[in-house]
Amino acid sequence: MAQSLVKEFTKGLWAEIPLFRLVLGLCPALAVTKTCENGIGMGMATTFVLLFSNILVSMLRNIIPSKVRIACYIVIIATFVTIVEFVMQAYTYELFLKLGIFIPLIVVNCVVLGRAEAFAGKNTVMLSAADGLGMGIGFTLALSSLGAVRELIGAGTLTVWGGTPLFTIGHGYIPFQFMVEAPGAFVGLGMMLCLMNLIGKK
Amino acid sequence: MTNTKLIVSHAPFWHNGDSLFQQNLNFFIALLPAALFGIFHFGAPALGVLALATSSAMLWEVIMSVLSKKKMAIADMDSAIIGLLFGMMVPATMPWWVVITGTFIAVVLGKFVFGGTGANPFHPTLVGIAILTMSWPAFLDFDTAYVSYQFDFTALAPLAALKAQGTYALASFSNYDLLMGNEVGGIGSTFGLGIIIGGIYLILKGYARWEIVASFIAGVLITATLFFVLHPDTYAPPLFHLLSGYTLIGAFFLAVENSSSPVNRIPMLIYGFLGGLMIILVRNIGIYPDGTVLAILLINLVNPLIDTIRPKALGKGVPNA
Amino acid sequence: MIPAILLMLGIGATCGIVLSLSSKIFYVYEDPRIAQVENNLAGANCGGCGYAGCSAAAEAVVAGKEPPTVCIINSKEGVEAVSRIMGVDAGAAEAPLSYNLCEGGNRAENKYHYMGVSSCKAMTAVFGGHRVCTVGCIGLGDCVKACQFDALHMGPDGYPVVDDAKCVGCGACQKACPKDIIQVKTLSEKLMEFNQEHGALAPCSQTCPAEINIPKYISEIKAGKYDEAVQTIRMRNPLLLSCGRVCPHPCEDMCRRGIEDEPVSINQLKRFVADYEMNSGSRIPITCAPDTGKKVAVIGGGPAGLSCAYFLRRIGHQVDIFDAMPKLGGIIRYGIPEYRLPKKVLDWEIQGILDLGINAFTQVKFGVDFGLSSLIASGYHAIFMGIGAWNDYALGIEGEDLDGCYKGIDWLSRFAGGQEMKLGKTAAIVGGGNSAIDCVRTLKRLGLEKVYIVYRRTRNEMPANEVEIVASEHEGIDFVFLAAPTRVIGDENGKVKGLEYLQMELGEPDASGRRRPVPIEGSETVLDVDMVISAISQAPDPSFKDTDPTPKIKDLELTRWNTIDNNPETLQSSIPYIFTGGDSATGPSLVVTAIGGGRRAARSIDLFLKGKPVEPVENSLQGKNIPESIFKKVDGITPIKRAKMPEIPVSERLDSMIEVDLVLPEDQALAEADRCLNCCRICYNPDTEFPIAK
Amino acid sequence: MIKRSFFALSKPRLTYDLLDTSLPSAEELAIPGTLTLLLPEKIDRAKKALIGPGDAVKKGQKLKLYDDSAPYVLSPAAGTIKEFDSYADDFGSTATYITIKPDPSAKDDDQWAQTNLEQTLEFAADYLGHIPGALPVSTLTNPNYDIRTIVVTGADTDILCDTCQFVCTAYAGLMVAGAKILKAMTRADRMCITVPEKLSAQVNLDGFNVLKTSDTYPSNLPAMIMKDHFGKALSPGTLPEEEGVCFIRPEALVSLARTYETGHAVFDKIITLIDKGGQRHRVKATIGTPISKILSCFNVQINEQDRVIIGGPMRGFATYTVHHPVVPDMDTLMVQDSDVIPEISDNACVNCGECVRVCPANVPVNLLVRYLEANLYEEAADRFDLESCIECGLCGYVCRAGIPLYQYIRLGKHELLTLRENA
Amino acid sequence: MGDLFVLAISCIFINNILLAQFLGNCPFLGTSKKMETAVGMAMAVIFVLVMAGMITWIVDLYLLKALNVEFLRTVSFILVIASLVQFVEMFLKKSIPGLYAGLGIFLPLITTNCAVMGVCLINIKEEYTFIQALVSSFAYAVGFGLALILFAGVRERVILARVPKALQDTSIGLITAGMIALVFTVFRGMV
Amino acid sequence: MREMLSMIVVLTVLTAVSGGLLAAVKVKTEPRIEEQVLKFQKAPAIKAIFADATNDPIKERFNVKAEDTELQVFPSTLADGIKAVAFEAKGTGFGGPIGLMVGVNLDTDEIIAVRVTTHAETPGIGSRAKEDLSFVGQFAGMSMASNFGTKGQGGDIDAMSGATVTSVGVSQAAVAAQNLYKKLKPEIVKQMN
Repeated sequence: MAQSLVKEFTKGLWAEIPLFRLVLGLCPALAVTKTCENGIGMGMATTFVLLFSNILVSMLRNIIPSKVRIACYIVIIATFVTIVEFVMQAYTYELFLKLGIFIPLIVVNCVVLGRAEAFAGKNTVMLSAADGLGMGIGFTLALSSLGAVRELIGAGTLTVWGGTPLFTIGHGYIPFQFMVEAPGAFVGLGMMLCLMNLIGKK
Repeated sequence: MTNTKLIVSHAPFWHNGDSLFQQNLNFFIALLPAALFGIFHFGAPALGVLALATSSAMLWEVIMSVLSKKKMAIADMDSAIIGLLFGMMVPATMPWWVVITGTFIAVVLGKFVFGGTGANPFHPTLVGIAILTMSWPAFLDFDTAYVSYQFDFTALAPLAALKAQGTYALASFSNYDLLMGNEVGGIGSTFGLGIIIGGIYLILKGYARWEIVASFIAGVLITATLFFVLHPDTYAPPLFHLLSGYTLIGAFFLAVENSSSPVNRIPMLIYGFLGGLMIILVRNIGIYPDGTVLAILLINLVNPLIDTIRPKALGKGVPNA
Repeated sequence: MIPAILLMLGIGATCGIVLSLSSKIFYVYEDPRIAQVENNLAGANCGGCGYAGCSAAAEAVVAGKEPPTVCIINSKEGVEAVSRIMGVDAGAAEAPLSYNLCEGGNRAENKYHYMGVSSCKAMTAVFGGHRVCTVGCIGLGDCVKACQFDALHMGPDGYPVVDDAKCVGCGACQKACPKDIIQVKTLSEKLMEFNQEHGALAPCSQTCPAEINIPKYISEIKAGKYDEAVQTIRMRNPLLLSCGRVCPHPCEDMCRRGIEDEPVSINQLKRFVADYEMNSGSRIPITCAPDTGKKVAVIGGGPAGLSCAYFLRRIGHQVDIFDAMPKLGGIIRYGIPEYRLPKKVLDWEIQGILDLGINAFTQVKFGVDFGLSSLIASGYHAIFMGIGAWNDYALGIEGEDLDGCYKGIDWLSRFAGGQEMKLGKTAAIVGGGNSAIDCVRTLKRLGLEKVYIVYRRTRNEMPANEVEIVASEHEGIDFVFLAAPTRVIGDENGKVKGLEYLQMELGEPDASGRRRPVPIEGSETVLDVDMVISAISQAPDPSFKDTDPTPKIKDLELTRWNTIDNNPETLQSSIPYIFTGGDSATGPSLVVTAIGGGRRAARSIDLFLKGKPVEPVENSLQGKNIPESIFKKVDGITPIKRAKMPEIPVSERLDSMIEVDLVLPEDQALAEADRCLNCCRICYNPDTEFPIAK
Repeated sequence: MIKRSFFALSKPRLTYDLLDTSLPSAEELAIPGTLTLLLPEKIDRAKKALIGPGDAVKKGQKLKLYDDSAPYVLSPAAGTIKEFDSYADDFGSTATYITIKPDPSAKDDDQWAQTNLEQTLEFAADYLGHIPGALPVSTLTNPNYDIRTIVVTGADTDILCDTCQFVCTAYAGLMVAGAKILKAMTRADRMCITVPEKLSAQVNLDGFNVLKTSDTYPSNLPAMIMKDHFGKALSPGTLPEEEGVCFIRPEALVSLARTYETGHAVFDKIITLIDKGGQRHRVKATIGTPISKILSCFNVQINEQDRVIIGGPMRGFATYTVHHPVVPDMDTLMVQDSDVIPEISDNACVNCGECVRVCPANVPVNLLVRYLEANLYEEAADRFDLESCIECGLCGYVCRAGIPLYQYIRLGKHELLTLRENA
Repeated sequence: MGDLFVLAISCIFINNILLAQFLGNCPFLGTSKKMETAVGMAMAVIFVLVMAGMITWIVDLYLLKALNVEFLRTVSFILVIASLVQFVEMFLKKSIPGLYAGLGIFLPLITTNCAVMGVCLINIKEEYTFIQALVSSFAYAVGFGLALILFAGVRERVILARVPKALQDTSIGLITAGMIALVFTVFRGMV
Repeated sequence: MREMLSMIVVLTVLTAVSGGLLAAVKVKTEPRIEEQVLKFQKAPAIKAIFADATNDPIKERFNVKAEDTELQVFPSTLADGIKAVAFEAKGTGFGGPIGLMVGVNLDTDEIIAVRVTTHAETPGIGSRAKEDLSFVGQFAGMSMASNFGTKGQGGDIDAMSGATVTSVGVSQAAVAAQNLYKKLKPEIVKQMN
């Protein structure tokens, strides 16, 4: 049991890391990763939703009739998303402002619904929790690394938390603003996927 | 006799001798007048930028071929032309590292990642210029680029002046000056006459398709005329649009790039016209002073769609007896 | 709070009602498998598969347009579940892998310079490709391009190499190959593969009764990949340690190097890697296919039985071996003396086979301790009979039952079984086969003063292995050729005191090409011996037919040599669920033939168990040679002496039963492997005159 | 080789060559020591072959592999069969070659003497399928086709070739006679002949409908004749035969006439050899003669990496062996020196569009080749008119990237057929 | 009327839902490999988005705002959209199988298409009137379809090109999408 | 039927529970959210407007009401004793509503300063409205009665180049502020005293 828990947890971190391997959850990945901080915030919000929706879906998996499965899952997910929205507004308001419309849109993040369908709907609570947590952390990792790359190149800074850059590239650096613009988001993610392909699965 | 191994290949056994190298060599020749004028006009820095752009583009090609273990295609001179065009579109004062970054973007992101020559959906040089413009607009600002130069003409980029000051800026630019390159701009994009001569040479040699060039210019002229006729005091006259900025180099050398332009006649006409139209739209109602780069990228984007308009193949539509 | 609850209640109820009603109203029948498959897809509707949503992908799977692996983000379990729904049987759940039959590549001869589309398909369309050989890999890598999983790459020699770790067995490469060289097969299919027309088969492989891919393992030895060489041999032969010692290696006779030079010591190389594994201290893991739930009884734990059991086990069947003797091994334990095949080695080898999960019941005799009916009752689905040939033929001469007269296999097995044997001082062994030689060499080691081989033809006709004959000559055995025993002379105590024989001379050649010995009238001679062992030949023991109470056993037909009658291709006997192989089917033959028979029987049993028609291997090329592989001349070969097998000096070896032949040292083995010509991996110019042909 | 003109704004124009009148007659070649016949049938090892090494054959004897097989060849000389084996032909089809050692002392066979020469299609199918000029008997006898029009290709289909023109001028009388026989055999009511419009040699062609063809390649190709002269653009994938039109070589008519005239099978094929310098030689060789004999007759030296082409430069095929025999449909033999052989590359398409603009069938070759390269044959046919291609080879001739486009298309068509057969 | 036109243009080009707002990217990449699927998806999105835009606008005004429970917007919208999609799917399958074959198979993709949800939320956030909401929903969907179809056109060619192995498929798809996003900046400031 | 019932019941119960839960969370977090909104959105703007405030405008905030319009007002006494208020008004920009905090000198009806509070404008273009003080700086010192339309609309405000829509949005907000101020000034003055 413990072993499979670890397995379900770790697969989300590398072997099936949602953004890079499964190429799911692109919208937030592209939209909010202007800074590393945003990526981390979005990732954490998604992790929270993933974890709890996975737990709840897995708890209710025998009760929910299959015809309204999607509707029920989505209600569960949306509930947690709204809770996250409230909590973020209450405690990390600045971040909330930056992530904007993308917080409610966690609800339609394919990663979340995908895990509910593919995993939580078929597995026990513990396993689903491990899966959700692993996938969430993997997603966070992916978002924050993409955010870090984009921010470093595009703005010359690295912000991890709290809005102040942790690190700024030397004075003479002229930020390559393309990377923080919309096209740069696509290109940056494409390049990261390429990098992941080069590194390989193992 | 049994040990004599023959060459076995498939018909046809003749070839007209045309090659990619020939094509690019002709592009090179056609670009020479404008480029030489640029060097003459902007001096040694211009030569430096052109040389650096060309050589760094070729170097990137070599590096990427080695890294990806692909066949080296440098002898085709494709990258050289990309680099040269890049050099011709930027100001002579561009720092060396910006040039190298630009050619990197052009060659690698514009061409290489898509699978090399023939596979790029967008003109590589334009991809490079567009991304640089988005990131480091200051280096592509012609007005500031040439502040240390002494010119005997208005040292203002015509289109930027038009955007900033409106039509009264037009007084300082005569069509003759624009045609003869008495303006500031990219190293090789100012000498309109040279571009036209080179372009016509290329068309005659069959390496640029006249349909695209003609319809492109027609697009610019017609749209600009429409605007001009409706609001002569707000919008610049058509010839000004045609001769200023990147319009001519775009029409003769950029829009005709093989892999991002159509091959059928009607699509070529649409493609070119759309490009000309977009340029004027951007200049007259958009936010950019010179929309040529993005306008050509836009027609590159629609190229796969419009190139589906083509004549019926032999026997298509004939009821099968 | 209340409005919130009410509102959500309202919306939820509305949606629920609408959906439930519409699911009734708009009910459309669809294949229930679609829903099942969809349930087992990842369900993210991500579109990554290229289909519009999971249901579309599920439809494609059910319609057979896509494999169960269509979903790129599905888990392994999900894929398996989908496969189950699609009724892909459990056997196919075993991962198939791609492998390349042709390893000629750039080493092959070309017939022209090709200029054109760089794909195998295109080149094949131009006069069948540029390779001279008909099988040959074209080497332009269509398969490499077809592989979506980066599991194939062009090897340095110009033929594709499969990365087993990455291969998923999708079969794209197989489809892409215009020459059917690259094939996707499961382990079971590979184990059950026989030499067929499309294979790139060297003459040695063709000659080997076990169809071992000899060039492959030799090249693996050459590359220092000993583990892989062992695996290659194990694909065809589980008893490589034993075979490496006792096989008379008919393959070496066909070795093309033998034309200009001495043949490669193929068997020595086999022994080298086999010993390498044994001495390495750990066994190379052997993989088995998932259980199929079928049970097979193997009667007789000799080479045929062991081979059959091994292959059946590896392709996923459950196997139990029954043997009448106290230990498994059959003739190679009880018929081959210690100095040729040490029991320790044999034990190690047999244990390796049993470790796959095979149960062995020893000291149970078929027909006595158990019978056909008890096997059926125990739930066995098929039976393999590899009971060997243990009944020695009698000489049919007077005095044969005197004290001091023995029969070859009987004597050897009793000796090997540890029985106290009464020994004389001199002995005559009648016969020219390997068991006769085994007898004399054993007796010599037991300290007999004089040991004779009495054979009715000459040395040239002796069926025993040449090396064996040479070794026994070295060891001081006396040969009496052209002698037909007529009478065993006993003394008054009923003990043997001599063997009378008639001298012969060679007459006209008979049908087998051997010159028939003709007795010389009145040439009776007496050989003074106090032991006579007849080792002329053996036949299977048919007594089970009488002792087994099951009436059905009477349907099992025997030949007039008492061997069990079977279809020589499928090895199926007259009772459909009984298969037979080895000496009990062929009469006394080589160990390696028995091993090959065991594998062939395993294939037939597998077909039988899966309910498929038991048919012979199509286009089997076993024993036949591909014409272009039997080239008559080999150019440019510098003769290099064949590695000499190290032996223990005669003086030392006669004192004990220690193993005589030693294994090649590594450097010699490598040098020997280097002598291999790589036939059919290099395509030689055929000797055909008219080059339009090939 | 015709190079791209300096100013190449317009399409390249390849013109057909007119008859080379400097060669009034064909040189006759003696029967060589070995004759090789190509039989378009695969050897089936399971079946017992009718022929075997050492069998004596008569001149004109019909050689078949098996009792039930349709393809046959006629032995051009009396002699013995040396061997037969399989031969990999184009596009994966396996054929069989039979080598015969002619016996000069042997008498002409009696088989033909006994045969009653009937002027029927059945007879032609049985005995005339292998005459020089390759009379398309399988097409004529195919019950699916209703052949009403026969077009004699008096104008060669490939550039540089003039064998057909030569046959038309040199054997006009026999041709007319052959045409009468053919007309009597078949249900065809119209006999046309294509003639280059600028051909100055006057040919007496009674009874033929003369179709003047332009000198621009590929106007002599069947599909173009159908379009230009019969007003029928063949729909993709259909053959002229399906429209009731059969194309035959003039030489087939000549052979037909000679067969019925003499009562014996004829085996001498007229071949034009174009040597490395572009010089033409006309030769009459027995079917089965290895082309090496022809080459050595005119002192054509074959070196490593030369190219021997059977047929013209646009549509012929390159053989890998100079032992390739003369076959009934071999009109032209062309030898290229290794120096002049243009490079072929495996570059990707650069989308210059030259091929699209030159294509007489309006096939979007630039897109088509991408799909063919990716083995997407169905899509290539559905969306990019693979089957409209008339196989003129012009696309490959102009390709700037040096891609063997024509090969891709041929291969694509072949694979498409295989796909459809398997479906 | 002119305002609506400007709104539509800005929704289609300038604020393109895919390329500027980053909504609906998963199906954007998934269904753009072939022109056929791209067209199908575009049509399905237009259909669903207009429906969803109307319904959610009504739900928002007459239920959420009326009851002063705007915080339930996410939950109620997504539930309505999911149910709508499922309903439409079932309806089409039964009643108009022809249309279902063309569009229906894309419907499941739309549930998790953030473009739909996103546009509905934008409509509310921007405080559009019903007509404006309708126009914006339609225009956003058209923008989605336009970008998708343009992308598919380019991608059909890119897929067949000799893209380096590591970049193949999604990776090069994203880079191409980036280029398209770059190109779409040409419309900036045009209204 | 059973299945249908279960579908309806499960979905209904689930949604109801969700509604209840969310309502509860909402109630719990509401005050805190309001505080956050003030702190992060309005406080910086107010601080910038009343750089030399002697009081804490945020703490002293109050709501004024007239007819159906309600407004949150931040009163301040500046260093030179001038009484001023700040309040927020909304306009519509390129990416959605733009919040504009307007500080007005109650005595002169002159604008002290304006700052953009919230926006969702395109980074680098519209977003300049917040960072680029030269644009919002135009408003400082203008009378509350002046025409806040952009020059393009015939007003007095110079639009930011390349960000016309955003500029119009800001000017809309200013106009909205004008109207609010007009309507509510009496109330504000009343409450201030």
